[in-house]
Amino acid sequence: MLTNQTIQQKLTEKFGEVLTSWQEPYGMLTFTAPKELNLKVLQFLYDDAELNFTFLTDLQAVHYPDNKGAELAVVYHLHNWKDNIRIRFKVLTDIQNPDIFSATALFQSANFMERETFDFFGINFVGHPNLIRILNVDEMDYFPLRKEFPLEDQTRIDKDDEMFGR
Amino acid sequence: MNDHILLPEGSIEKQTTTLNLGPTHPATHGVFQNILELDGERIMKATSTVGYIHRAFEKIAERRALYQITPLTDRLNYCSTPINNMGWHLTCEKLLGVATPKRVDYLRVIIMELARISDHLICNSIVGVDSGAYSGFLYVMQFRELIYEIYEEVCGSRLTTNIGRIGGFERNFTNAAFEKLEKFLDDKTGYPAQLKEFENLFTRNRIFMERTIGCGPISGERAMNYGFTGPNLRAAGIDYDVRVHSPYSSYDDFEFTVPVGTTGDCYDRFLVRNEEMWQSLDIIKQAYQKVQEFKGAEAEVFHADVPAFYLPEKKDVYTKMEALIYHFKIIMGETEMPAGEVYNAVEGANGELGYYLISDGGRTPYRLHFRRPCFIYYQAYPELIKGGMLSDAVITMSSLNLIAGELDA
Amino acid sequence: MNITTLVFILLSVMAVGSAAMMIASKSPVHSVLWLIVVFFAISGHYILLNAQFLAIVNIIVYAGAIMVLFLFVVMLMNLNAETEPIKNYRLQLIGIISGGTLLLIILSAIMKIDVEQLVEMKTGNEGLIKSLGLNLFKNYVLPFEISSVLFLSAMIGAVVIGKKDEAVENKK
Amino acid sequence: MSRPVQYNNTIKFEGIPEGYMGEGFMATNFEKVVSLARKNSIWPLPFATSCCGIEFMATMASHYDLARFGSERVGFSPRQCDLLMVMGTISKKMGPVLKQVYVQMAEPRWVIAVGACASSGGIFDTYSVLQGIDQVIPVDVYVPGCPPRPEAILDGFMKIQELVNAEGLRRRNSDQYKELMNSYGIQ
Amino acid sequence: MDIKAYIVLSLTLFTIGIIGVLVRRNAIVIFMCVELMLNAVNLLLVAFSKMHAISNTAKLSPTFASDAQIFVFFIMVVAAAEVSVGLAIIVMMYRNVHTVDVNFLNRLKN
Amino acid sequence: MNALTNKVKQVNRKPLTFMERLYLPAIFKGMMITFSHIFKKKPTINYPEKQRPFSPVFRGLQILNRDEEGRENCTACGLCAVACPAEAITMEAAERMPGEEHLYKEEKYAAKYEINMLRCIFCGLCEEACPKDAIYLSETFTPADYQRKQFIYSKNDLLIPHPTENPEAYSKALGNRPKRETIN
Amino acid sequence: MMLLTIDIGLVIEKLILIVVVISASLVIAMYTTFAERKVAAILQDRRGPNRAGPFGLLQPLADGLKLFFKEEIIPNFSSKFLFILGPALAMMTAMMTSAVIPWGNKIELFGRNINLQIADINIGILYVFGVVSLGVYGIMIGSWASNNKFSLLGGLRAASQIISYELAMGISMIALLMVTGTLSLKEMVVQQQAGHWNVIYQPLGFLIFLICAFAECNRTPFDLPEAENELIGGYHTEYSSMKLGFFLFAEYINMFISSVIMATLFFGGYDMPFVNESLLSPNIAALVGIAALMAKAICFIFLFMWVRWTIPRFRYDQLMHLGWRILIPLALFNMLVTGGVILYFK
Amino acid sequence: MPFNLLQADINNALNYLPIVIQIIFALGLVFTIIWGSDLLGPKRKTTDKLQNFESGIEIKGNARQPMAIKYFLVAILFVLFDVEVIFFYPYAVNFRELGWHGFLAVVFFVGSFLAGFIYIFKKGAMKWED
Ligand code: SF4
Ligand code: SF4
Ligand code: SF4
Repeated sequence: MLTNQTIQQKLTEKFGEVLTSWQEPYGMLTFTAPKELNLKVLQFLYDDAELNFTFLTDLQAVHYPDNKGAELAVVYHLHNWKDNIRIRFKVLTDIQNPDIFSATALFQSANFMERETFDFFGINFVGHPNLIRILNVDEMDYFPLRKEFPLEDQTRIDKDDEMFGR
Repeated sequence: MNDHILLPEGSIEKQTTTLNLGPTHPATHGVFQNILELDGERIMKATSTVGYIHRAFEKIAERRALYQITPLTDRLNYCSTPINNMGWHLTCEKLLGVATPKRVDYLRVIIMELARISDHLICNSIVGVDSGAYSGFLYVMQFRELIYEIYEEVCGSRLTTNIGRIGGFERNFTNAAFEKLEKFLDDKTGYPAQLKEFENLFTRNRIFMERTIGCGPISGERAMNYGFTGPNLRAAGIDYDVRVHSPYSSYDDFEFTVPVGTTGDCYDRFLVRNEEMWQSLDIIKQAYQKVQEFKGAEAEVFHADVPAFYLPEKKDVYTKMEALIYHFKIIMGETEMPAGEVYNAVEGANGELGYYLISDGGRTPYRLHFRRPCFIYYQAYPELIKGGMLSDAVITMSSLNLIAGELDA
Repeated sequence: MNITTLVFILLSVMAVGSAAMMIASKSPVHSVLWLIVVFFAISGHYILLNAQFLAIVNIIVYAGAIMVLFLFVVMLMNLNAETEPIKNYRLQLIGIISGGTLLLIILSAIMKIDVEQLVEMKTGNEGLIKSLGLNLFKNYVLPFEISSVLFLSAMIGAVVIGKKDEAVENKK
Repeated sequence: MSRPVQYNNTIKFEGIPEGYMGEGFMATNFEKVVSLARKNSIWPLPFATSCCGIEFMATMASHYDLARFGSERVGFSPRQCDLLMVMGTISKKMGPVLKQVYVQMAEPRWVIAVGACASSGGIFDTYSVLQGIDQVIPVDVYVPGCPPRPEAILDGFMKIQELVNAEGLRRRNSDQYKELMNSYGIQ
Repeated sequence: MDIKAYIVLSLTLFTIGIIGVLVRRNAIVIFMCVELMLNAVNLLLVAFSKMHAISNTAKLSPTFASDAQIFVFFIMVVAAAEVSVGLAIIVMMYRNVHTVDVNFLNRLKN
Repeated sequence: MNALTNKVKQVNRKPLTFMERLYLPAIFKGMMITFSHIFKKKPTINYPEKQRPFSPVFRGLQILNRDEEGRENCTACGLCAVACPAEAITMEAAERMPGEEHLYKEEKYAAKYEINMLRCIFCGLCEEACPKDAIYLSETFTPADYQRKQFIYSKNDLLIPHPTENPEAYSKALGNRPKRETIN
Repeated sequence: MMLLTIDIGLVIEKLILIVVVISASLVIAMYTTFAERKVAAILQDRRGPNRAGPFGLLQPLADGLKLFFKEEIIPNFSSKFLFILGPALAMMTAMMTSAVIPWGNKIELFGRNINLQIADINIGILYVFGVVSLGVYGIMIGSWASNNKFSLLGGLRAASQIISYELAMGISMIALLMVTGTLSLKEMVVQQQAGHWNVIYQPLGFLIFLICAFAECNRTPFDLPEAENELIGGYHTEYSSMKLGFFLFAEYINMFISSVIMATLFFGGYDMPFVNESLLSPNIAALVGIAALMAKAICFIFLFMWVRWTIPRFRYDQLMHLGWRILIPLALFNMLVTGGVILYFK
Repeated sequence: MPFNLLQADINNALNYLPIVIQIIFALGLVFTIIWGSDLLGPKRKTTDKLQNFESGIEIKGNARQPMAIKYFLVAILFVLFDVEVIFFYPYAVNFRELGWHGFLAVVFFVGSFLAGFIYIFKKGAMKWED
């Protein structure tokens, strides 16, 4: 039976100390990988007969505006269906040139998810076959889910904000 | 002859027509655009565009307290809203460390399985509609109406249920609700009889079988690589089901099987959904039995005892100071939220519906991401329909059960 | 002037007029439609001659099948008016003149003959399906069978041509 | 939940707004007959994008049966329909499509905005959602609710019927109507 | 009706067909002109058949007059066969060279 | 792929039998099913002549409550507005003046209380948020209307009838719908 | 033959008959649309239109009037003339088929013996066949003229479907002809009145004919040309107003006429079983005959609708497969067997 | 014998007169209706409205494009088979008189019909699946 310990062990064996911030919030193994290594880690997790993380559950990003130099984090959720164990790992990148290798070659499912992440956060997935906006209109000139952008439609007039306690 | 004409190389090109299927095409049942390259009726190439009803759920969620996010989740997969609501509550409970009593779990299971049925029945009957047979759709819709009545009895709304609260339900199930449930489960006049009839209308009808068999197939490996989950994945032969893999809400207390198909074509998807409805009926029956076993004061339990997160009773609010303070705190969203990251998944009607919640301890989630199964498996659609005919594309679309609200978030 | 003559003249004008329109109209689709009108007029003539079977066969075969095929080709090949090559007016003139001369010559030759030969109108059994059928299957069995061979070869020809095209297409 | 009262019976309702009858409205019997015919034969074009569309299904289904009003022939070609039923969120990406469909409908045409989203954006006060379809096309009847109950949809539908019944044959050629169209940039 | 009237009519139609073949360059229209010519002939044949029906020669053989109509029938048959193969060829050519201009096609011959 | 769980069940996908290949038996069977529906009771509700009973907890058009003496319950605490995910509630608070005790129950009251019905999603959170027993979602659905501005429901439209001044309307508001029985 | 030799009375009589038949078939077609909606509703546990007039009986009038007063749209890129021609042709062909149908026996009125058949010609069935084969033009021209891809696809489907099923229909009719030995519909009815209904001799032929009639009328399971879920409106996607009305009406008229033809060919036409017409006065007998024919036609119309609301539709290739590889050989087989059996027993 | 009820007048061309009248009547009706509806309906023609409808967004490519040859093959084969079917009609009317002799001729004819038929399917001309 695969446990979080074995996974951590195997990963550190393979990649050494570059994988950091090992955690287990709510039972899910979490770590951070350098952004150059994201594909290598994914590939290793995928190929290793024992680890066998062949299912990419989720891929998306988080914006930490205060985390200077590594404002954007791309989060991968992987799932091993055989042993039914999930892990999560993050790749941090700088908001100025957010280039990250695309996982589309490994997972077809990453295609839309990376496009969505690009659309929301502007992360540039290198090697993606068709990295264009997916949900928003093509003319949009910002990345709406970054923290600094407002939620509301700025053109709306019939709303009186002061009444709403926020 | 000197004016002999040399044909330019490659002048014999395959003539294709480009056709927009969507965004307002009846087959899209929502809003997707597919640009098809057709050779006659055969699809040579397809490109999909989505985002026609993008509503920025995730951004809204960053501005809302936890309980205010429940109405948002309603609008993800609106064919089976309660599952989304429950999934969200489960996620919050996981984050906040709230344990729910068994009775609540069972009630939740009932509601969730009802939702699954209402989703699958729409999907399957829409496959029927898209293949040209309309009546079956209206027959089963009468029972969806009954499911809606049950919802309405429990939460006061039909579609966008906003059902349940963190820690339980907002009110106990009334007798009327249970009566309606019994009516629904009745083998003679209830849904089982109708489902049987629906099967008779379709499953062994040669026209229907020919329309669906071999239409939009996908292999198990491909499906996995494309991130399929739920009935569509199971139709391709992989028996991954969150209810079995990581049981939540006491799903491990129930006996049920996971139907799987072999080829992942429309017929398999149809059959798998059909069988899942039978399984759901079974689960509901078991859960209902278990619920009935609670007697006396136990039968009044409909929420966990967590005053910090569950709104106190109204009459206490009017009279007791302590209750009023909790009330204020909860409504203002000033409950103590632990900082942390949590991923929780439930088996939505379309597959693994995941919630990735990052909390920084503030009033609202720092970031909330929905793993929407539709969104992920929709990218396989061009591959599924390639080489098929236009009619196949339509049936494939409806048998995938694409829900625009979930897809575009 | 009796009604038969009247109908004859009407149908003739219709036939000739539509035929002229057919070669005159720019768009092939219109040409097809005019030709269909010609066929109707000719069918009308057949009925006037009481060749009822041929009249309806003319409609079924020509208007109902062959012209459908033409229409198919014209529509599916997208032969709009634009694809009609620019006309060479000199050639046209020459064509019309030579055609007209031919007509005139033969006409004058015919007018020379003055035998009054009447044509039976509206009655008579020759054109009915019963007598035609008997004749066909009694005296013309061999051509009948040969025509089946003709069909067979036409079928094979069409399929071979069509399939060859497909093959070329698929190679691309 | 114990409620102090069950029903709100002080419902607001204003009649058909001015201008629908068109100038010089004189209901000849002939016009009345035509209006009556139109009223009973409204073919809807369901522009259903999301949740509200699901409730529309219920409206079409056996329990509520929109067919009773002579409207079960839903069409998806704008040429053939009389009533554009906009149900569900209309995002900014969808706006032009909606407008195009509206523009291509044959006169006389009516629009009903079903649900909070179509009417005003609803809870989705966000950068990507159109705050009400009346920003791109003129709306005749709004149906609030999220989603509106089938009863409410039928209610809105009957409002449209009243409107159709009241409308003269000439309204669509009137200057007022042209002005309305122009204000939406529709020629 | 005098047989001459029919001769004139069918001759006119035939001539129109000829003119069409001469002046039009669209292969499909030319094809249609050929059909027109065939029809003109058919009409004449039927007229002759009916002419003989009331002549004395008809008495000799009971089927004598309807023979001409059988010919017409066979002409239609041949026309159908011809059209199907002919149009198949035109379609194929069109898909190869994207034109149905006979002059152009002519130059392709070698 | 091997089975991941021990609960697998293969769906029944047998090939067509000869009878089924004939098309007609299945068609005939289907036609019998549809035919049998001719004799079924029609569940159609003849709205608007007949109305379907809503559940007593149905979340419809809001009402603002008064107490038994007819005083407004709302104290303009703003919780409902905060809770409202659609931001549909707008209100202005005012201090109760002396002599207005018969109008307002608490010291503060809502001078203006408006709900934008087009925005409201009838989620019921305002009802849950209210600490003063003041706002409820009734069993009425909000009616459709012709113009957008009609949908701002002000306090007058929302307040329940005065129990003492207007007892008829009040009793009507208590229940004028058909008795609850299941229709289908 | 002089102008005067034509019986003016006959012309007037026929004219009246034509007007009556055409308007009757229009009215019946209108009410068939209504019946379709009602039948659909009943089969689907609904009520169907019931607000326009008592029981919704004015519904078709409302629809017709509304369509009449709707805006005409002729898209920019279409050929205007052809665009109008398409529906007009569809309507024309639909209205022409009724000419050879014997609606009833002779009726005596104003001292005249009126034949309730517009034209009793000796090639009746071939006439029907001919008009049906022209039916494809309306759809083809209309769809092509729209210049819309959905229309074009619909038109293509319609054209290939109609011509394919015409073949099987023709062959299945031949077997019937072998039994009756005549092409005149009137005679067929007379024969059936004397003997048995043809369906007894030709059950397979009837089945094939029925299926083909479904296909020719574009009814489910052969309604691909206007499959709403695939092609929006099929060939009439771009049509509005009365031109759309023509396409819709033509479809229903065709359905009505083919029901009548099936009743005439296989079910004895205006022959009322178990009633000895010779005992009744000729006028009553004729009326009974008309009623019998209508009753049979209504049964077929109901069948059309019933099937439509029950089963799914075919896919294009399956449709072609059914038409070409199953029905045509089957019809040929039926023809040969019929011929052989009749000759054997002769 | 009920099969011999041919009356003299049924063979007369005069019987077609009512059909002509019907054609004229139908034509008149159709064009009156089209013209009337064109006259009476409201009109607001705009460039956008008169564009073709294609799911509400700009049209990609031309609708009138050369289509697959398969459709075309159907039409060709239809023409051929249709004419063959026409041959059966005169036969069917006379087949009692013609007896086994005629039957054999037709069987041979049908034989070649079937040969063509089988050839077509062998060649896959009617194969829609690929
Ligand atoms: S109004 Fe409500 S139910 Fe309707 S589409 Fe919007 S969110 Fe969905
Ligand atoms: S019901 Fe919900 S949306 Fe409506 S006012 Fe109350 S809180 Fe706001
Ligand atoms: S209604 Fe209730 S929550 Fe809202 S302001 Fe009044 S007292 Fe506060």
